[in-house]
Amino acid sequence: MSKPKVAFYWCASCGGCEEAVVDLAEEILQVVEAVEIAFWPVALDFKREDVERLADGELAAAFINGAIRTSEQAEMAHLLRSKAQVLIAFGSCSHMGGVPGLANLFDREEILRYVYEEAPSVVNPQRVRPEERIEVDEGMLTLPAFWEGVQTLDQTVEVDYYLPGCPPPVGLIRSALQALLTGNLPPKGSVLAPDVALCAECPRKPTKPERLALKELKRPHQVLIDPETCLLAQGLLCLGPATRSGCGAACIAGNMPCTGCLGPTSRVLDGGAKALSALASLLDATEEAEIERILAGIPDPVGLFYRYSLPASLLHRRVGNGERLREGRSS
Amino acid sequence: MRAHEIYPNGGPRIGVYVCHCGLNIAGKVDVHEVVEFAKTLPFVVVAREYKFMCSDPGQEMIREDIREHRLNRVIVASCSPLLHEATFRRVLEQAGQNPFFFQMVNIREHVSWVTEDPREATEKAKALVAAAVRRVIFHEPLQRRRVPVKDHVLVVGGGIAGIHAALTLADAGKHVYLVEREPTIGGHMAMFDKTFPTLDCAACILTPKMSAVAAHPNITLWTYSEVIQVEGFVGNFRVRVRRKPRYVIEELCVGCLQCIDACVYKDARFPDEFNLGLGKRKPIYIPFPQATPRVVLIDPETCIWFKTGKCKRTCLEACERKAIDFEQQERIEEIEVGAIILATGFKTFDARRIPEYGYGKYPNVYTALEVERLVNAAGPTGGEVRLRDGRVPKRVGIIHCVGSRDERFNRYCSRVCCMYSLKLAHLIKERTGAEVYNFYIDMRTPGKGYEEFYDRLLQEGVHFIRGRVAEVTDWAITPEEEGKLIIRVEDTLIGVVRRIPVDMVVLAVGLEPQPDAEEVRRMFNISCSKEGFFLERHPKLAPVSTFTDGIFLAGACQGPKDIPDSVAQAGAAAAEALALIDKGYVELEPNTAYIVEELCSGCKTCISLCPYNAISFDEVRAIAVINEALCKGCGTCVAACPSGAARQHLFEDAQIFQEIEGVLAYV
Amino acid sequence: MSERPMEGERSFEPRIVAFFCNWCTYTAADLAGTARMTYAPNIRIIRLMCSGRLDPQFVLAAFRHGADGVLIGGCHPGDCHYQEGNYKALRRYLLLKRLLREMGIEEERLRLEWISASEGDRVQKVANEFTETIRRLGPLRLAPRPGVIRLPVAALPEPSPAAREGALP
Amino acid sequence: MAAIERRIRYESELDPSFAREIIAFSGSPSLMACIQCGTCSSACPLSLYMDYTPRRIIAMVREGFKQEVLSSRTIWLCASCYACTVECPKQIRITDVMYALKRYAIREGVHPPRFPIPVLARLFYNTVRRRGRLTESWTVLRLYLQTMPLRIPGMSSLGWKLLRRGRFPLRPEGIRDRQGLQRVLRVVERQEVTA
Amino acid sequence: MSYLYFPGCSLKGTGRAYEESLLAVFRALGIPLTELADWNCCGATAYMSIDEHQAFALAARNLALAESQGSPADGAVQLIAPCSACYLVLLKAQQCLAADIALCQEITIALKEEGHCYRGRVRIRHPLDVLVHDVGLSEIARHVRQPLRGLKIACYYGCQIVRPFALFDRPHDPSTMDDLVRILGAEPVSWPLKTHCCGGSLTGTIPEVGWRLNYLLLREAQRRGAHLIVTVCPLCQFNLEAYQDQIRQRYPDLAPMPVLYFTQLIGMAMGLPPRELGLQRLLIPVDGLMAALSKEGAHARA
Repeated sequence: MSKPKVAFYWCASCGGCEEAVVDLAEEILQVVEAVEIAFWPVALDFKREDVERLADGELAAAFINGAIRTSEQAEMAHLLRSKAQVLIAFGSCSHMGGVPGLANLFDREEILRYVYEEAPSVVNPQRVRPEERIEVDEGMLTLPAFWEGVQTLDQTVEVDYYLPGCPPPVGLIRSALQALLTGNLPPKGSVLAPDVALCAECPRKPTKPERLALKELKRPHQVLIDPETCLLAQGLLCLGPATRSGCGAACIAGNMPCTGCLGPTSRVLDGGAKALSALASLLDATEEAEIERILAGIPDPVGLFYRYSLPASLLHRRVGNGERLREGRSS
Repeated sequence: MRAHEIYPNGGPRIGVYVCHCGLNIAGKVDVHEVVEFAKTLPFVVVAREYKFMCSDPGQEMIREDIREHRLNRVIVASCSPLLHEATFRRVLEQAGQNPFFFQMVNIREHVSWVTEDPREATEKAKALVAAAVRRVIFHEPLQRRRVPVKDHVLVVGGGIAGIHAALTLADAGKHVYLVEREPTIGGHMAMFDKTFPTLDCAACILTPKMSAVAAHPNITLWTYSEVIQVEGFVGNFRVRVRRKPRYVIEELCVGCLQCIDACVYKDARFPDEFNLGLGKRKPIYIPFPQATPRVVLIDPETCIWFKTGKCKRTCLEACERKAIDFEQQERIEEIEVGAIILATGFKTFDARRIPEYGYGKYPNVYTALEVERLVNAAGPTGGEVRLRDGRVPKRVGIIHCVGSRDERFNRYCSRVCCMYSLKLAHLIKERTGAEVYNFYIDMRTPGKGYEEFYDRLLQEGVHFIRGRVAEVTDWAITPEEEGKLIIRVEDTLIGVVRRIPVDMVVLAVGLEPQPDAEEVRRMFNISCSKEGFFLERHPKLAPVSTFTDGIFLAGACQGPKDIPDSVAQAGAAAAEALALIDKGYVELEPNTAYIVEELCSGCKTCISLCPYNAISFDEVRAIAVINEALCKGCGTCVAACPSGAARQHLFEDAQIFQEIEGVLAYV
Repeated sequence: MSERPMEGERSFEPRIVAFFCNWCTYTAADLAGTARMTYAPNIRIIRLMCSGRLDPQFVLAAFRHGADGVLIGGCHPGDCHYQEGNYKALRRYLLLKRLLREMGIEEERLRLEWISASEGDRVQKVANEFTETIRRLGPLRLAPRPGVIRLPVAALPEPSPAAREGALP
Repeated sequence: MAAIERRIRYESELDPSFAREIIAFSGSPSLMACIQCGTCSSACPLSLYMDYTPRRIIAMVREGFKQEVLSSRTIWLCASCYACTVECPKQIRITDVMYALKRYAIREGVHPPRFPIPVLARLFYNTVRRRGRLTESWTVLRLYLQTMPLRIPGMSSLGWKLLRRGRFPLRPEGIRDRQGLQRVLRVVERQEVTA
Repeated sequence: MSYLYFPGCSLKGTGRAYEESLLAVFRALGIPLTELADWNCCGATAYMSIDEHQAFALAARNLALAESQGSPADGAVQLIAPCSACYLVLLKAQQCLAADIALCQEITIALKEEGHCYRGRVRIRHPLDVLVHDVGLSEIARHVRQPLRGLKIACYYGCQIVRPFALFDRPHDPSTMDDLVRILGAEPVSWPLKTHCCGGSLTGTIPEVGWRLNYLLLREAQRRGAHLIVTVCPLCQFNLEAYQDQIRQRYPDLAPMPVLYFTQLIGMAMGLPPRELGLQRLLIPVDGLMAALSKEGAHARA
């Protein structure tokens, strides 16, 4: 019996997810032993044709990390979807849009203008921008289209499982691979992480008081953080209560609040809104002015509550100029 | 997955019933169209319309369909769920279904009655029905919680309403705590001389009831006391009562009043509250001879011992029973009751707020309540109507609607002023032979024997001048106006402006909520109407209930009311309390929150949010747990739970999301 | 998911979802009905037991499914039937407004009103006012969201033991 | 410009005993029970010509507006049709009150001069007192001569037609026992004065 | 049964035709009417405006005369007063004297001076009441020789026979005369002004007001298709009939409208000679109508 074939691919991502795979360390050898890697452009020299050559469903599994922003990424996602029996969104970006998804706060035009014209490090007096199609002597050259907004993987193709995290914690990857190899898989659509919030495994949980009443919200750089006490109790905006566990509270171990990269639990439709609700509930104020004063400690609510999930959120994108928004939609 | 696997109670089979409510709904909403629309919605098996769904045949129609079409979910689009939700849930129960597979759509109060355009009303009704269909798919079987009821009752306020309610309950064998703020019960009625329209002597009909309260083995009477805290819920209220010190031991005092004679103040010299300052009392006093309990009290504000620490305290020696106790402290009593009746009464409008009537400025301008004391045989003048200088008035003007029917003060009609003005007019004329003028906007005499009383006064030659008085002044123009108070008014029936000189002006002040009605309302967790009177649950069908189960209203705390109406309402409130207690238990709406334990991370967010301390942290399992017996079902914790482990029966997220989509999907 | 076609300004009829608490505002809306106070038909009322039950997700879901405005109604401060649920609603509302602002959604599209059970006229006034506000703002042009918003099946709970067995000892 | 009239009444200008007198005079004590509903005014076929409606007259009587009431034209316009009396919810005999006011006004002599109605009443009274019966023709002629002489030509053709048809007999009517009748009336008069 | 008859002043003057027709009809029905000897003015409206007690004395003298002249067959003397004003004043005097003992004494003493004795035993009747209730509609029907077929009639009762003493009919919507008219073969029109005031003496004192009232009555009768108006009171008849020229000058839309006494109408139906009914005294003649009627009648009989 031949080994099951797997593929790894990256879209709009930082590469950290690839690192996470490598972080499996010596276990990666077991993986390689168990499966045949049919496609992994980051690590090995594969071409798109290698995938195209495969029969539909020939891949036992495909892991895609990164969000979808360009036509090429979408094409690859569709391609891999057709070849793979199981498609796994790997990491926050493909799961929920990730940090690149925060680009949804801006129009495509705003982004291009800034990147090619306005960024302090840019010198571009002719305001040249990359063109999707350009005529050269040899013929027509094309570049992938840069879409109006960022999408999650499951907003592009059907996804079977999600491996959450930025990047996915090694432990979760390991158990996902095991489940995959043993065929012991949960219902389709599942997130391959515990469905309980992070507090459950937080070492500081016992230090969280039963009655928390926040009079002030602080940011990590503003205070000397006690390394033992619950961060929320210290007024820091820790999203642990609203985020899946499975990371072993790694950030908290690093004395930093949870930023929510594993996303919400399965019961939650919009993780940001839920986190917002929980946090607002804890404020110690009844007068509007006082509430506003405390809330001033959250200068960037979207950045806080949707750091990894703006494209997956109910609102999905900033409401900007309606005209531009309408034309940019592709899929 | 198939529907029956996903949804509770098997695959949804929904019946939709749209009520015409006569023309209340059908006159605006195209009911037929709504029904046809409902038939197109997923899982809807039958959809029907009927004239009155709440009628017996309407209910039977639903039962029939449940049996025949094996319906497992029912939607009724009719009036507000606050009116008939219970009715239709019972229908499901009777047909063998769990009553909570039901959703009500409010297309009367929220659609037909508030929408002008029939087209829009129909569309709105359709959207609401669609939302309910989506929602009810996600309903689950639930059961009501039963909680036993304490069989004691608290009555707050010892006026005629409170007295009547307390006696009714006590006679039925229930133990009643009657709490009154003043040193005596009796309320405003004790201040009156006669009652309209029969001119019964108020004391003659009230004092027997007061003594009955004092003597009743089932009544614990706490006067000079105030409720300070209320906790719990229907059937199980915990109430704390502060008993202010009288400096007289109630159990020992026999009301011989020798202490009063013995007081170092030989003469009564302090304004007497009961007589509204028209009479005088000593620092140790009894409010009035028939005060109940017949126990004296010491006012520390005027008692020389309390003020200076130096006094011979002759009262101490005078008391053979050694009942006087200068060391007495306030006491806090804690009681548990199943029901509460609020009968906290009213206060009269402060006539100083209308300076043009001169109250407080001209000594001969009186409020009606003061005149009640003047005409009272037990009052400061022994029932003689005398001006402050001792003269007997020859002409008296009674100004109606003082503080009532006036956008600047109170919009409402105080309801009793016309009648008590007639009564006072009669009494003043009878006692003094004076010419009496009534200045009125409209005469309102809608009660048994009231119009007849008005007719009698007309025949007695009392003047009725239709017109609202502009001012009362002592500015005389003609010689015979000298030394008089002149009432300036348009006689609207004759069409001239008149200046009428009188010796005495009586201001028929309106009735207002008690000044602390707002605090009382909050303490008892009930609502107030706009004007500040306690709000009844339904103006027609639940006039003595409040929105808080187990708390009932009696008397003028609910709105201006005369004695017969107060007594009637007190009886009704007592009956409602009795029905509640005698049933022995209450069934609570199963809309409690609950936590899916295996999903809880123990983040504790919910714990501090619960106003009822229903959520606690289980240290062993390190998760939050809800005591559903304490939960009242507000759902605040559910909205806050950051991981979706906390939920609420009847208001599940999924149900509400469906409702949201539903109302928007079909517009 | 229901994305609706763009509407011309003239034919624009705002769609408004209102979350009213059972004890004050919902009752006030009933009172407005009883008193036959007609108001704009654009308001669709969803009953919650308390404004404290209002999960911000509900607001976003309403916007996502086509609402142009969301109205929240609760008891006046200090009057909450559940003592202080309305304060929690107020805090969530204020933070939610900050979020909406950053998302480019006009703050006026979300409105919180304290309306007591006796203020039927206020329901009428607020409903009319709010409808006008939204009409002036025009339709909420939320960017279409690809993919399916699926209620997680897991949101359907097994009835809890307490609910199933019901009665307390 | 119309004269500006003082529209205020001081109590000193009113007669507090007026109501009592009129009650005695009209024999209608229920006057005091008037609730000012205005049925009388709306039932009256002539109220539209009155300066004060009957309702207002009652209110004014009750409040002692003697001067205004006695000099008003209202009381003279009353044609004694009794519509008000029949419909009054308080059973006030308004027609009788009007009679009482007319008599009062004549006694006090405050009615408007040359106002035909009281003149007719006076002519009627005198004729009947003298002769025991009325002769319509002469009474009408005298009335026109005294109050509306200029209208006589306009009415002459009617007079002529009536005369021709025997409906305007000029022979004065009278009873046989005139002295006896006059004595009776004088006794009544005397008794009234002493009462 | 025998009746005393109190004509009143008007029936000797402008209302002569009323007296003539009344007597003729009663004669034809075989009911004797005896005129009260030496009757005096009833004390009506104008007199009452000057002196109420004297007015009552005038009335009481008539009643006393009636008591002495009548033969009280069934306990009371029946006194017929055809004039509405007389009818009312006599009734009113009787009632006031019964209610007010002092007044009654006063009047009795005065009458005694002249040997009159008032005991309150007279029953004052209006001829309409007598005809409809004593004689009876069927008896009258028996005497009808010439039914008034095709004639539309507005029955006008005026104020005072049903107000304030509604002894034989309703004060608002009386119907006795309508029933009577129907028996005579005519058709009473339905109109709401049956008891609306004709203005009484106002037509003489303030003509504009009086005429306006009569104009409204006439116009409405005309609008409702009445060929003529029938009245029960000399003053009503006079007001409605005599001023039609003057009224038409102001309100030209008015066509001449005959106004008859109800007794004249009965007489016509009974086929009594027009002269006996005083028809020649009408200012607005009914000859044309009569001619049409007799032709119609002949036709019907054939």
